[in-house]
Amino acid sequence: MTNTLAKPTGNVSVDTSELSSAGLTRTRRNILSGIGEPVALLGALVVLIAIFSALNPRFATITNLQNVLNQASLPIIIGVGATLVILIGSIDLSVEGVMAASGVAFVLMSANTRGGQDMGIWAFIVPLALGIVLGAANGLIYTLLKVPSFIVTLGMWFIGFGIATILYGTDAYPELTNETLTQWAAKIELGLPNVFWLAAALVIVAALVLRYTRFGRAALAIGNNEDIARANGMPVRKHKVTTFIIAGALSGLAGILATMQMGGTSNHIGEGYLFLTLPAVVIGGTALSGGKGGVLRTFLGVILLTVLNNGLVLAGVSPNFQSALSGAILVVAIVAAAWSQRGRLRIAK
Amino acid sequence: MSLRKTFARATRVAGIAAAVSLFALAGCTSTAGGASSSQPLKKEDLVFVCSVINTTNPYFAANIEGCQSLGKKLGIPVEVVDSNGSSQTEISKIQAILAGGKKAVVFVNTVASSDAPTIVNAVKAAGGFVTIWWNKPDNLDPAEVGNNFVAFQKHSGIDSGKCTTEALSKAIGEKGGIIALPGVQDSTTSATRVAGLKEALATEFPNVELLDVRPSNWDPQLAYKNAKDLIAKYGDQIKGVWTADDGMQIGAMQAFSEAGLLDKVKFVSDGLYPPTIESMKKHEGNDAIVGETFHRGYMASAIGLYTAYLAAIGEIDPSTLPHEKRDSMFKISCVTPDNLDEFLKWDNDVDGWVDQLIEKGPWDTEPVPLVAGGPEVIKPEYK
Amino acid sequence: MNTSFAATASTGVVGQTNGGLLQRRIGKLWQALGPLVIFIVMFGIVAILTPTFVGGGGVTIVASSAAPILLVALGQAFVLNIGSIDLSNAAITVLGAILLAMTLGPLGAVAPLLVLVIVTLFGAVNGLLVAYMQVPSFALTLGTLGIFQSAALVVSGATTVYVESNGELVSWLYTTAIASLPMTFLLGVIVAVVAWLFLRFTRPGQGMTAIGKNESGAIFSAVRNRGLKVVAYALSGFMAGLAGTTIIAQAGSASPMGLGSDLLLPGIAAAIVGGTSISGGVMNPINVIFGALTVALVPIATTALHFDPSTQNLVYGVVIIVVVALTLTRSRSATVK
Amino acid sequence: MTQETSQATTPTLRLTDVRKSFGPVDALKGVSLYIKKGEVIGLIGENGAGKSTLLKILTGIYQPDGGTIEVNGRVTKFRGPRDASAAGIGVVHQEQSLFTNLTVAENIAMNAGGHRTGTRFGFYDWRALNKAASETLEIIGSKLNPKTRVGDLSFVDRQMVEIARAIRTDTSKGGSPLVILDEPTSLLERGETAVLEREIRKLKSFGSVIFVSHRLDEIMRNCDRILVMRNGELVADRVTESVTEDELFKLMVGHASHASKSVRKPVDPKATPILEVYGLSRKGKYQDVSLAAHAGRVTAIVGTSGSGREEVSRAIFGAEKFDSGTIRLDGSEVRGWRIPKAVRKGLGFVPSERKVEGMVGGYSAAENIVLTNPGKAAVGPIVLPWKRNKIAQDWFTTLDVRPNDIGLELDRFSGGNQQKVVLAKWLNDPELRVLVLDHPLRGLDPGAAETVNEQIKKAVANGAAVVLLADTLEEALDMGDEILVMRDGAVTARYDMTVDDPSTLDLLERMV
Repeated sequence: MTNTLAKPTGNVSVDTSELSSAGLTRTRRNILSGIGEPVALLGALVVLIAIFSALNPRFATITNLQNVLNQASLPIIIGVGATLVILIGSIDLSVEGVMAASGVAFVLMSANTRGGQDMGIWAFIVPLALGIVLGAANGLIYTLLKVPSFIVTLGMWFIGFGIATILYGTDAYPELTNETLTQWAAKIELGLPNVFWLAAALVIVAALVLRYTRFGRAALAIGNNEDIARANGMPVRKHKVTTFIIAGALSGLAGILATMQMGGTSNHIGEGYLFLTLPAVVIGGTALSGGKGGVLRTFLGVILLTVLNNGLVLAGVSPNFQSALSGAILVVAIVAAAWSQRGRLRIAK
Repeated sequence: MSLRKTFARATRVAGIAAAVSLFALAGCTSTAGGASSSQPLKKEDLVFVCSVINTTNPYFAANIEGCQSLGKKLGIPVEVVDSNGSSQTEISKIQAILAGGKKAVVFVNTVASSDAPTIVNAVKAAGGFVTIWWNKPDNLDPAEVGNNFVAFQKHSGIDSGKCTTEALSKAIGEKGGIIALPGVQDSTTSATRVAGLKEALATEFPNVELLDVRPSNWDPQLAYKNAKDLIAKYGDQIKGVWTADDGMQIGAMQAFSEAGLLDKVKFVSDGLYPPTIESMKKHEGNDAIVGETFHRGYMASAIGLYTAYLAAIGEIDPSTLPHEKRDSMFKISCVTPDNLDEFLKWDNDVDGWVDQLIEKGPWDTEPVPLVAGGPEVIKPEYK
Repeated sequence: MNTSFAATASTGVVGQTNGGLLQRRIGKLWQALGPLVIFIVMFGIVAILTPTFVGGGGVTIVASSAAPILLVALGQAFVLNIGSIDLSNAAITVLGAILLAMTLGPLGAVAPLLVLVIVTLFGAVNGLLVAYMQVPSFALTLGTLGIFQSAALVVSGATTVYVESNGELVSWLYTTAIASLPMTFLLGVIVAVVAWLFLRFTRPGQGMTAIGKNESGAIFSAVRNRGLKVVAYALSGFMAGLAGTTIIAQAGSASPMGLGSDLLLPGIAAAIVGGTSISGGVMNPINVIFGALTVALVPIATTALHFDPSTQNLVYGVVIIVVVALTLTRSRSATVK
Repeated sequence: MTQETSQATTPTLRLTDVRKSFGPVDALKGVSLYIKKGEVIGLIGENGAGKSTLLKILTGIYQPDGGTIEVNGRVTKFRGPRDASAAGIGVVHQEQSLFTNLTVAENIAMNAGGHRTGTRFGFYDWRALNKAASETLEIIGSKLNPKTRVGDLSFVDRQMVEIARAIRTDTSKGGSPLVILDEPTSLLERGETAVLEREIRKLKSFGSVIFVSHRLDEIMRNCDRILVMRNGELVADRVTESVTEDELFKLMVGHASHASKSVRKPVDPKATPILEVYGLSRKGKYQDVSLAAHAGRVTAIVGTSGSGREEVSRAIFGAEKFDSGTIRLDGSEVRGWRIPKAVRKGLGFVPSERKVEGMVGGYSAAENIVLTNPGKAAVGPIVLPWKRNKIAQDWFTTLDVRPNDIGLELDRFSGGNQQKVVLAKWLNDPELRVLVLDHPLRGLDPGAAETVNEQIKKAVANGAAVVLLADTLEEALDMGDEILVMRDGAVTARYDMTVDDPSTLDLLERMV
């Protein structure tokens, strides 16, 4: 009662190359789906630009482009650090606290209206070092005490904010007196603001690091599977601490730049940046579970959100609805991104 | 095995034990506060509480300065409460001090209007005396609460809005476009100032057009961003910028400065913060700042605390005071670059001004005497 | 003899010998009691250093401050327990409080029920999107957070909304106390106890924890993962609504940026200080009570102990990290995210 | 006896009296062994015999409490995985340990001990990296593209990458690598195993291999010498030709195998099958698959990993959707077929990925057993812990689960005991009608496999229908009352075992 439905090929041994080529065809498809998200993101950006341009002709002007890029720069810089941290499967919520601490340190060490000494280059070095120290504290507490990064960095947010409050003291609001400093960020060079060039340079460096260095590849590896990384003898702890240090330094840099942009500072300088940057990272397609994504995506994500906010103002949308619209677009974006991957067994946390 | 079982059982009952012990803990403590007393309190038993929204904003920093100056003068310790922008933190920290035993004389710059009833009730329960500044629900009447809620005090927001709008409109030749950057959307302080702005425009300057209103949450950075976007949107249509406080003005001016427009646009705002004074003195941006209001954080807190203090030591009996001394509006002055200097003399002599306050009483001290009774009502058309 | 050895070794618990076993039991005991012990120690320190604080109603103050944090934290813990997060729950609290303030006058006793139904639905919508669209909850609830914030602004007309009448229908929760614990807090305790029973002794409760421990495994065990996710989010919305009710009980008014708007981070912190695992599958509602009390105690304690206000943020940050480091469940896996 | 002959050349690796204990438990009680270049050593033993402890010492994860490790005649200490890797010891793990989001070349380079072709000062030279990877892959005869993302590879290709990585550790020094294959075949299909076995023969030409497996036939086929471990000791060191499978089994377990041949039952032509599948198709996975599962019979499906049989089995359980075709239960078509509904109708499923899909590891064994079918442990939605514990304890006794601690988290049990609990989860349903088993014996030691097999047979005897995706063809032939062969998503043959008597070669011919 043997019911042979197809003729056997008679080839008993399996050819490896056959299996490999099967692997390759799948590769091609996955490469396409891999760039699918950024393409969709660019598409969404184009659509938004088209809509906003139609609503207000002033939207698509060089001045507004410079404006948007200027506004996007700080979230991009913070986003680079955030992306690196998220790639290893952790999260850094301390951004605003670190920004506050380094911002206040920066203004007090520069020529400012409170008087005091202009420390020159140290006014940059010390706040950056402060960012590095707080970042290192994040990384060390996280890796040595095994406290989830969510909580460590949440605590560090308050600690950074507390340091800023103590440094700030009770004297008057300090303003930078050096015009070169206060005008540097928004100054247009080669058609775009300085701070954007800086942000873009950091993105490119970070993208290259992720592509071409052992450090960058290790970030992806750890994010993919930390246990395997550890079993392979990779210095996981060192890597994580380094990543948090970089994120801390970038937050510190953002604190300095925000202070320069405002011409002065208080401990509230970082407010709002975290919840601007995290959605951008997510919309960019970097997975919060780690191991997937990149800084170029974050760059696109930040630009998309900045264009959105700018466009809503230019289109005259009531401020009451602005957060709802941003929120709704975030929801639609992530639903759209996840739509094709839905399945009975898919896990999304 | 039995060890394991013991532990397992211990683990299981732990949750219940935890809950029970909490009740036990609570049971050993007495209940909160004594009844409110009408007996005058002794000075040595008092503590001044100075509650501010945060400690670094120039206005709140000045609040603290006023509290401390008065405390020093009267020899009463001062506890500063930093609400950190959070209503819950504000309330629980004030309550923590109230629980400390000493009778509290409280000045509160409330985070939100809705905090006031809770704070007032807590102070009352602890037998302290409180003055609220700036924000309270309209229907919370000090006279109804009793002597422990000594007074609600503020400066008129509508007057402030009118003051600055007049200066701005005149500076731009009574025609052209202006933009407005209010504070947090649900703040009455901001809303009344915006109402003043709208009323002045409607009644006095029909040719000045309010191009856009973008709430900027008292945040210099957000004001900076909104200003940048509005510059992109309206370009040189913008002749003037109205902000609800000087913090946001700093952000807005930075944005216009970066766009190279500082010389061509006029600014007005409320508060006359130190950086604003600097700007005006330096004639920054071709005298970009054309109008400000004068009122001071140290004056507000000292007046508030002193009023509550007088009630605490029995010097005044709140229940016999006229309405405007329970629900009060103090004078707000309009400042222009021309009359700036005459308003600055007290800033370097806070102690001297406090001397004057103690000498003349809370309602008659220049330059912020009591001018009217509350509540301040926004006409619906200017909402 | 040989077989008995094989039995021990074949447990797969290599290194988990009798000594290790004892350690594990102690670990479990600490996991069960740690948050309570830490709170009592901290409260004890405050009580010893400032005896007047306890006499002056310190317990009431801490408990009433902890009440809304506790309710929000319990909801958050349910969501964390299934391995997700709800960043929108504090926004739901505020929206719920505003709706209650608006409806309490006209509708009376129906209003709290109606509002609770509405906010539960809001939570359920979060859950439906997370479960059926299969999107990461962190991003999704960040989006709905914005939507709820806008809704609060629009509904309230961007101003403070006061309870016109019938305020006494909820205000008793704040004003009455048993053993100096206000009813708002006791409400949270009751919810916690019910939640504890639900998680320990019902199939849906166990299913939720199973999802948090291993969702794939739960799916193949016929646990209705999507439905339970919706339930967890709905519970988060419901408890956010209860928190909103306590706010109305306390203040009689609500505004978009007022009381309750800053509950998100304290809520998460309280859940985690209370031993809830941020990666899911570990939750003890009873301990969340002490988590909330601890989180509420820190700013009060720093004030009562006369810390300089400028140092209080620093202290808060340090305490949160230290307390979590002490109470953390480290047994499950070496990978900490 | 072999010990003496070995003294002539320096062995690649020699362990002398290596001991390791965890608290009072001696996991290794003084193990001495040696491995020469060109040797393939089989290492067998039940779970818990000390194999994994030994392997972890060899790969530097554990440090021994006593004894010495010599590599090429020099006494060496491994402080961590890097040291072992630098000494030329590479390991191919039972559960693959590759980074799925990185490329083949990177994965091969990632573990490269002291030397790092392709990176300079931490910078990647992608060209050099890919070239080095290609060279390494060539040694093992694989034509994989080094730029491919590992996540896109088939299972056997990933295994190749693992092997490449393992030998990559020492090619530059000209030394001979020692590759440890830790149950590499347990997840492979028959055809793929052939590929791997060819690999092992290749490895012999330039290095040595320790081959760990539960499948005695494989061990016999591939190894020159076989080491047997029991209770932390090396109980036998035999040249392959001198032993039989039965002897090895006895050495391992301590008693002889008493597995019985199953008795085939002819199908009653009048009976309606419990479960029928008609023309089931899913684009790109399988087409037009039909089968019928009868009460008291085992339907085994054989095929390679791309054959679509996994997908079919998951569709039957409602875990995956299908494009067309019907599933019928007791003759009537089912709609909205999802896991909860399938389970309600009396289906059970033992997935191959036990730790991920089969169980909730963080839950206690007892909670796992009643998670799906609580039986008396629940009244409606209310769980009764004392009844749960009784049910769990009964199953523990029936299945001889060790340790006998129903409160212990399931992920702390060994694989075999975990599988017993997974099975108990389904057997706890008194209404169980169809049991779908995807590689139920994967990774189990012979003792546990026996228990599991007995329970499956018992369920069948009690009237359940079983759909079995067996590990080996032998297992399928042993267990199946009916055998379906699948290739490329289609059924290529059916055998009714009461009538037909196909050989493994017959099956293999229709599989590939």
